[in-house]
Amino acid sequence: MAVRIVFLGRLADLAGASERELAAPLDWLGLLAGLEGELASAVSDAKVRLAVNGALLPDKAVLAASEGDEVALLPPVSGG
Amino acid sequence: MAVRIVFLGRLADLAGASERELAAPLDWLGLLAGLEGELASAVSDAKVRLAVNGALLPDKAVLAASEGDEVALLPPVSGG
Amino acid sequence: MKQVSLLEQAFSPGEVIERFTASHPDAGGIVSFTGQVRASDGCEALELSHYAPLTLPGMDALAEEALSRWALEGVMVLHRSGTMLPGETIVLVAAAARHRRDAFLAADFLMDHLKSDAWFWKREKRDDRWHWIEPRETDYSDLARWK
Amino acid sequence: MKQVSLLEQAFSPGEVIERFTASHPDAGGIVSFTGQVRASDGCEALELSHYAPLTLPGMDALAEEALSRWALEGVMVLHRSGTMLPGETIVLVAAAARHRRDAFLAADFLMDHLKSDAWFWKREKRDDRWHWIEPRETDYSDLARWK
Repeated sequence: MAVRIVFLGRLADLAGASERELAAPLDWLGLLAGLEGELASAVSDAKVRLAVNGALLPDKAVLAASEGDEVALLPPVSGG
Repeated sequence: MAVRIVFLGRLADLAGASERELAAPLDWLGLLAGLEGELASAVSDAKVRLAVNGALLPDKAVLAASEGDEVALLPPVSGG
Repeated sequence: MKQVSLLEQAFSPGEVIERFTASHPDAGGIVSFTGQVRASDGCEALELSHYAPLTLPGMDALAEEALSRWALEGVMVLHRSGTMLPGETIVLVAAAARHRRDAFLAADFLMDHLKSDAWFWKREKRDDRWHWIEPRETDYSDLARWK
Repeated sequence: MKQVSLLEQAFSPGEVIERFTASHPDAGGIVSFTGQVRASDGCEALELSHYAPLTLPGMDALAEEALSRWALEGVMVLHRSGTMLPGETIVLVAAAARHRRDAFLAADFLMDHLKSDAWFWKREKRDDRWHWIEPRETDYSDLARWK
């Protein structure tokens, strides 16, 4: 198993898929290193939030994902 | 013919009817004089407005109704 | 589009809102307010009287003012008169706009004016006796927000 | 009463508002907001995606906050996801209250939060190409009113 990365909104377009997997364990720098240039740059935008297994992280730097975890990358929202 | 007086809201209760007639010509003091005590007192309340033939009067004192005119006595409203 | 009516019969607010919404396909947002006779409250019936030469023209002028103050695609003002039972709709206003804030403000404005600045007189039957209803203090202060 | 749903299929706002209204007989007033895909605008389709672990729980928390901030008899928050065509309803919120100001404020609050503070991502198809939509500046300033 690995860490499942879920891309939302325009990040899914940049990733070319709504999900992919990266090797565990995974921290914030490891996540960025695992993504290609334009996508890594978009993900590193301060407005992108992270959720691990459905719980929002207060700070991306505290990311510490293990095997089987789901990490969602959440760009600015727009509903209604 | 005479002047038709239309009572709205609680004034209709006090008058015992929604309409009555008073002799023309009719001014504000004549109108009050033509109504019985409790009704005259209610009508003279500053919050009661007057309309002649569907047009509001800016000031009750300017009332000058002729034969065939309709004078409406309009207490404070409450809708919705 | 402007729709202003004084109705003598009970009507179904959802159907009217559905038609209003469907007839404004260019509006991004529709706000509606429905006022109804409360079921629990001891109110057995509500009666709204009006004065024909003033009431509908006044409602129409109010709708026109809403259209002139906000960027609306359409506005609707329906008001019952006569005797209503608990659960019946008393008033229905709706505003359709490209942007939701205009629609919210217009519906709010219309209701504040219908409550205490339109030609209606309202009384309630309680314990088999009729009681005239005056606007609440907050109705007057709500109205003053638009001056 | 609280009703919060994420819907995959088109629905008719009038019917839903009618049921909501009828199920709150003690509310004097019901405010609803319906957001729909505009017909004229060059938008061929709208797509709303969401993130299941966050979206519905977030909508539910929002409805709870509205219930705690205003004196409401009930609140409803319905939001579509998936692909919508012009004329289809995107969002429907409603608030039922004894006094109309509570219902207006709650509906306004719910919409401001759904627009720019709920877990949805929106894109529009124009000229056969998809474009991501970000909230407008006014959406953020509208949201800031409630802090």
